[in-house]
Amino acid sequence: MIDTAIVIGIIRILFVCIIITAAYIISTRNLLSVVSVYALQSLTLVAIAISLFSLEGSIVLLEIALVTFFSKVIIIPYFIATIQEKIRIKRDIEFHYLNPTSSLLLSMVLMLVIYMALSKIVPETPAHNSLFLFGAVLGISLMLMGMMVTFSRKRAITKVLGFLSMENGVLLFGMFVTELPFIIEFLIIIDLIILVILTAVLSVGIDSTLEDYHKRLHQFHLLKDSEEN
Amino acid sequence: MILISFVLVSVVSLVLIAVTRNHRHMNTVCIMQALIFAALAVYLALTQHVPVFSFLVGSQYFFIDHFGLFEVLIATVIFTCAATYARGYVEGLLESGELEKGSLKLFYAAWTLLLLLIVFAFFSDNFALFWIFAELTTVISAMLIAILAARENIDAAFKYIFIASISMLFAFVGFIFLFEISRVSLGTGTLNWTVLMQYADRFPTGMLIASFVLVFIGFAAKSGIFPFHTWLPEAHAKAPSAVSAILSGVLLNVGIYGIIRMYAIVHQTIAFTTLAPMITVFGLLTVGISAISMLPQKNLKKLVAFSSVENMGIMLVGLAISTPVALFWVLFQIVAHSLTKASMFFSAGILHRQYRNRFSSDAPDDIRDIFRLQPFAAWIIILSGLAIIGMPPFPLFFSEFFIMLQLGAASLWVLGIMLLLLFIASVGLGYFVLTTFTQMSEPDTGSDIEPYLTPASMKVPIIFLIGLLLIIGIFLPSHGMEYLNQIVMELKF
Amino acid sequence: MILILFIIAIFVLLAGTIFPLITASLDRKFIRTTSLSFIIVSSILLGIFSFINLISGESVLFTVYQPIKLFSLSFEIDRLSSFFLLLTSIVSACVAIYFTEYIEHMDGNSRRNLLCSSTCLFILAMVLVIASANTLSFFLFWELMAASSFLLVTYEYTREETKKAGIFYFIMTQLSSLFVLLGIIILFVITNSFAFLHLATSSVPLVTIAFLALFTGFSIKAGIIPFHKWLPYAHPASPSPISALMSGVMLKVAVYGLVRFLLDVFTPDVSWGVLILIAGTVSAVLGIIYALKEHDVKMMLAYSSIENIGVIFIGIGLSIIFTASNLPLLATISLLGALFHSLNHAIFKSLLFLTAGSVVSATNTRDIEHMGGLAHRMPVTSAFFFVGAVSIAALPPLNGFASELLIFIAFFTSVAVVNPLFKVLLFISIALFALTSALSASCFVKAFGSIFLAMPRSPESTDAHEVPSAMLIGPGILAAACILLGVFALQIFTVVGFAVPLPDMLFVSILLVGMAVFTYLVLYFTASHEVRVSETWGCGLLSQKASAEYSGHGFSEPLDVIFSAIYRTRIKNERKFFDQKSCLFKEGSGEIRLLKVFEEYLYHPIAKYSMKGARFVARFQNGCLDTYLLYVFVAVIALIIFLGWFA
Amino acid sequence: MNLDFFIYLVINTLVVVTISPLFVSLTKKVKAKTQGRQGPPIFQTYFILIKLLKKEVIYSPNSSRIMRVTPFVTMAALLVAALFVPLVYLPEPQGGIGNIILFLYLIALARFFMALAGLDAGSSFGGMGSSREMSISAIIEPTTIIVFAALAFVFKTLNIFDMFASTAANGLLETPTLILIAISLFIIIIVETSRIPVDNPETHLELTMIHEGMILEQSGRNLALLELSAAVKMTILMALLINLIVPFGLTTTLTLAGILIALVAFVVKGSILAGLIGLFESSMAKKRFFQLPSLFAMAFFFSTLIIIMAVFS
Repeated sequence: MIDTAIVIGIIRILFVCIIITAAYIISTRNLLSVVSVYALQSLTLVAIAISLFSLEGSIVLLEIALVTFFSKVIIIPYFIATIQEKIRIKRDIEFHYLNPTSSLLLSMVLMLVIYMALSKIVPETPAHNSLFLFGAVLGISLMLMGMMVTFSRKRAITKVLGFLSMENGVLLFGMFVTELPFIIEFLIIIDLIILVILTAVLSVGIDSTLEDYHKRLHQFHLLKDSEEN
Repeated sequence: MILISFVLVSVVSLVLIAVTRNHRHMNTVCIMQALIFAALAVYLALTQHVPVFSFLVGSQYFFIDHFGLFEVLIATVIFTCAATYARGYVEGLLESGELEKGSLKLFYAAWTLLLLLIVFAFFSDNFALFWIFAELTTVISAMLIAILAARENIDAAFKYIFIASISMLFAFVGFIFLFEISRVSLGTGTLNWTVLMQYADRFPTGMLIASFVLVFIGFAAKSGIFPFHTWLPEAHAKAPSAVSAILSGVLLNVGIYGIIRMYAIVHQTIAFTTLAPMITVFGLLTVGISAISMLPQKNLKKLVAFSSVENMGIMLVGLAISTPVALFWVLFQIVAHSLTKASMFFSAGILHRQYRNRFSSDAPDDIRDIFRLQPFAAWIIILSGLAIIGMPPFPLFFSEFFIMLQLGAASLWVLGIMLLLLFIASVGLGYFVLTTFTQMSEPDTGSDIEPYLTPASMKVPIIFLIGLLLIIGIFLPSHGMEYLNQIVMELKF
Repeated sequence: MILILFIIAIFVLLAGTIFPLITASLDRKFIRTTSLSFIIVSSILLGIFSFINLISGESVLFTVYQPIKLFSLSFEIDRLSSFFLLLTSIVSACVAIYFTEYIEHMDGNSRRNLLCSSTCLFILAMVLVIASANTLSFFLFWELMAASSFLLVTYEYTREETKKAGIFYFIMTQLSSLFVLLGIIILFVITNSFAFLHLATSSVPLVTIAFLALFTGFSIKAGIIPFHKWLPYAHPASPSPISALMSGVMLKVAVYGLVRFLLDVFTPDVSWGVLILIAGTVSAVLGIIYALKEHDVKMMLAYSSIENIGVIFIGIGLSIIFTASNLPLLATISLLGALFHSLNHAIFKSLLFLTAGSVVSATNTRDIEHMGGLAHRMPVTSAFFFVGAVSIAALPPLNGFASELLIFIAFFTSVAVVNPLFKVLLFISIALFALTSALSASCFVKAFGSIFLAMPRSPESTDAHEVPSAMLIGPGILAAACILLGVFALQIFTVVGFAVPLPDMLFVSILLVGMAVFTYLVLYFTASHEVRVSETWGCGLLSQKASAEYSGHGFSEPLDVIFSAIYRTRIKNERKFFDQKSCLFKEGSGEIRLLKVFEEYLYHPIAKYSMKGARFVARFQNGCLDTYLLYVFVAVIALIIFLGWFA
Repeated sequence: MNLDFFIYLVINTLVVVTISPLFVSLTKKVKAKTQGRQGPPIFQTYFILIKLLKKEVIYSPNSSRIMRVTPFVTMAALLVAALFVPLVYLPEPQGGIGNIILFLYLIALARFFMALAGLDAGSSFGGMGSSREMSISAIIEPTTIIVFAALAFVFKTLNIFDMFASTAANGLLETPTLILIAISLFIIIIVETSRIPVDNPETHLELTMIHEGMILEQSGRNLALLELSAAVKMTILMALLINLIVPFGLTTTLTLAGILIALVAFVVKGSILAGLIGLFESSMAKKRFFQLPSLFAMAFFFSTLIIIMAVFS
């Protein structure tokens, strides 16, 4: 096996990667690149899961890595990219409440706050060592950063990406705090896919005009029906 | 076995809906499904010795206890009524072109599925499972809201999904915490409510508080607690009325159900002394914001929606009192609120058909000559309005009264504020009814509005609900009371 | 055994409630008559029951059912309850008799069935409030009473003024319930029971809060100033028989509540008595002063109800002060005075409302300036109204005087109170009380004079006719009751078993009649019998015009001027100019109107600011998803900080 | 009703009816004298009454039964009120006769009817009279009640009979407070009997009249009754004052001599008081109507002061 210290080092690097991707999602105006960065973020998560597996040896982590790879790195980004093509929106330049700079600053502050809160709550758990605590803090921070995206961006499609990024945060948190049974993780992913599809369809309605939407709705009809059943 | 029969019935219903093209047939299927569900629930309640464990997936995932069955009973009753109501209502939507013919199948399929999901949510023993079902109900009900395909509806559905799902993610984090807690305390991690309840007193308080707070965020959003309630007035106002009734009468219960379950665990430890004030604050703010927002409200369905928020706040405050009696009446309030709210939304739907203002559900209701055009709906709204502000002999009177009584023993200040807020809420409702229902059109222009002929299928459920309310309120059936007591015992209050 | 009467009466009322609902769509007279005759039957039964109970003084207790441990629906009828039940039954029987005919002249077709039904329900609720044996049943039926009376007030919902009245009434009723509820809950917290348990102490702040809450609640319902504003709106808006019921009985139910709680639950502190006394005095004086200014007959009666409730409260307040000062005899006298005045007010006020209703339906106006001369056209009604007016003006030998006399006697003897500070208070109070009763005489001279005397001042009132006999029987019974209760006041008290220092009004009445007969006889034998009918002298005018008569406004003008400090007016000038420097006058308007002090300085500002606040809060819901998410975000962060703090 | 009381009833009624016109004339006479006029003969009021009895009664076509019953009711009420104030003979009180509040309200009853009668004919003068009469009576009421309450307090009884019995037993002033109360009572007499400065009984000028305006439409025997009842009212109020302050002569035993002495004593005392009233009236100017409240306020203040002094000392 690989040396623990090296793995921990790798994980730390991956943490930095995640923060960078999250920051990019918050601040960029280019929609297409947001999707790819999201895919990158998910990929980082996969990498973290594999690294953790090498550290702990729990098979669940490997399964999670696999499912995450297929769903979040391939299917969902692909789907959103298609939707983006349909509604022909390339950029999302309007910001609400927070501009990129202040959201970055705010997320720094939040990370501190979360660190302080979590370090008070978690000491009783085995995840006491700094790596795990940091992972948990990062997970929740990622959630909040994703949330910032959801309310500071105008376009519905960007909001969806913010939401997805939040979900990544939950996954991260879950991986570092405890080991959930695989079945639960799997169900969550399923849920996520349905949710993304629906919100994406709806965001077509919001981001395009209504007439367009009616037309598009008919195109998606079959697709949606099959999801239900 | 029972659960499988639930699934079977739903699958059959879905197939039937997929096969037929006729609206009436689809509707009949839905009514039948709800009726069979109700029959099954009643059968369970009467014959089985609840709590029932271990079937379908083993004891881990599903179970049936008094609380779950209680919620399922409410849900099936509301669904039966709503499905019956939808027969006439959806017909009207189709005629006026608000609902496209093509979406009909989707509508009923989603409807069928929603009922199944809700039943499963209430029967899940595992919190994660419950979380997933709750999430799915959000998705499906959002579809039911968006089905009218008007921009506002999509907007409302979108808000609903976003706020609920984002908050539910926090709830999930809370469950991860809970899992970790159980793993630390019991050796093996579990999210099974029954197990957690059994060993709850061993749990470390700090983590438990964290876990509860996060879970609370999620289910607060689901049940419309301030400040996560914002989606609710819009979604409820814009959904088709049959759906609004379900949203308000059943789906809000999912949220409050989760909170109560979680609180029952917390209640076993010292942690609840920290959490009760927090919940009280949220409850008060919820009641306050909704009650005050009701005052200048000019849109009936929005008003009714705000009143739902208010009722959720009352339940929360009742829960925070943490006494068995208070919990008992919170449960009572859940039934009473569901039935009352459903009948209100049904009648609001009749008015909506009469004074079609489809493109401006934000605009003030242009209700005129209501007693000439829709005396039935008007009276029902007045009656259920009286019911919702807690007038005897309607059951909400008793629940609110006893919750206030318990509150008085806990804190006089909170009681004072609560009473004031309840007063404001009732004034809001009364003011609306008095100002809009007394509007008359000018003598020569009023005559060209034709009264909307309400089909019997829309009236029957309303009469049924009001009758049920009166029966509950006047007789306070002792079996029901006993049943609620069982729940309280099960929740170990 | 006797209880069966009560139970039958309740079921008859219930039948009266349900029967017209079943046949709601049929617009038939017999439905309404049946429903109303149910009221009459049950009132008679109740009347017999409560009369026997009142005389025997036994208390009847029975529980109907007990669905849950804490709550039992039980009734206890002791003397106090029987007294108020008697009051209710007398008034409702007469009102129902009157209503059978009145309702046929109303608009609303089959909606009138509903009116009958809610009237039954209203009476039922009031009866049950009075009979309730615990605070929870009390509150339950209190709410039922509120709801049913609300339906009655808003019956003519299409009229603009009814809408306003409805809103006022709704809000004030809810507020009243709120306070009563608060009081009941606090009592429960103290005693852990819903029964009317006696509390030995009054020094605990919680008890005082409970009292204050209950007092406020009952005051609102009874129309004590400054919570009175719903009364002058609700009474004119509702049909006259309903006003009679509300003013006659419902206000008394509030009085009953107050008395019940004061007697059975609290050990009143002397300061409570002072509070009640002051509230009563202020209401009495201001009520009648406002009544003087009114020229809407029903509004005037409503204000006069405020005055009379004030008088009742004065009696209650005195009783508490005396109890606390250890003067039990005086306390009994003043409490009896208050209770007797409740009964009397119930009778003469409903009499006045019913006859006013006849007048209004005959002339189609409520403005007394448009009436006049009705004494010739409606002789029987005018006679009944006259009896009511004499009663309410507290003139001997009618009943209004008897009860006010009791309170006066209590007052006059009250100087025995030890505390000098209270003495001063009592003196001020007695002076104002005297002013009140003198002003009410003036007010009803004006009312009777403007409505019935001199010449008609509008074509409607010229063409007015006497009302049908059913509309005379009801008031007739009440008028008889006014006379009997006044003349036999002392005897009645003796029968019931109270020795009160009342003069023997029977003797005085005999003397009065005797003197009148004596005078008549003397004149018959000494004076000329010539009688001539000739035009009123009008400074040389050949024929008299109605417009030259002294109007109601004119009549109260001197008092208006004297009390001008209370009748604040507002002068409004609006001017428009052609140019900006206000030189060239374009047009303008000016008006002087009566300032409704409480409405404009208390009610409207509260309403305005709460609406403003509500709109501000409602902006919270701005329809933008981003904002909503921001709320969630902020809440989450707040909760995380909370976690860091507490966990 | 025992015999004593019945005899009292007869005596008192007869005395009050026969004597009261005399006092009215006396006042007028005194006023005339002080104004340097001759004045009417002392029995002028009797002549007027007799003359009126002989005349026909005229009713307005607008007037109702109120107009017709008012003179009788007024007279009856005042005669019963007169029973409350023993003039010459003081028996045991019976059946609440003598209650000071009832006394006040019997007077109010008479006034109520008169005011209605004033409105009945539809003449604007009658209406004005009624309006002013009722207004004045309303605002003097607090003073009256305070004074009566003070009496009740001083004598520890509500019954005028008992008060008289108490003063008659002492023969002289019972307490010095009484003299202060007497001043207030005097003011009440002035107001209640419609005298200057409140009202001017001499004129029929519409701007000044109050009481007279009210009975302007009355004629014949009805007018006679009303005039007589006004005189009776004045007499009983005077008697109240007299028998409280200078009760000597008032007999408590039923003997012819005692009654005769009492009668003479009363006539003398009454004449003096009537003269005093006349003098008072002559020394005053009629006040403007809307200045009356301030006058009454002074009276009220004065009475309250007295009472506070009496009660607290």
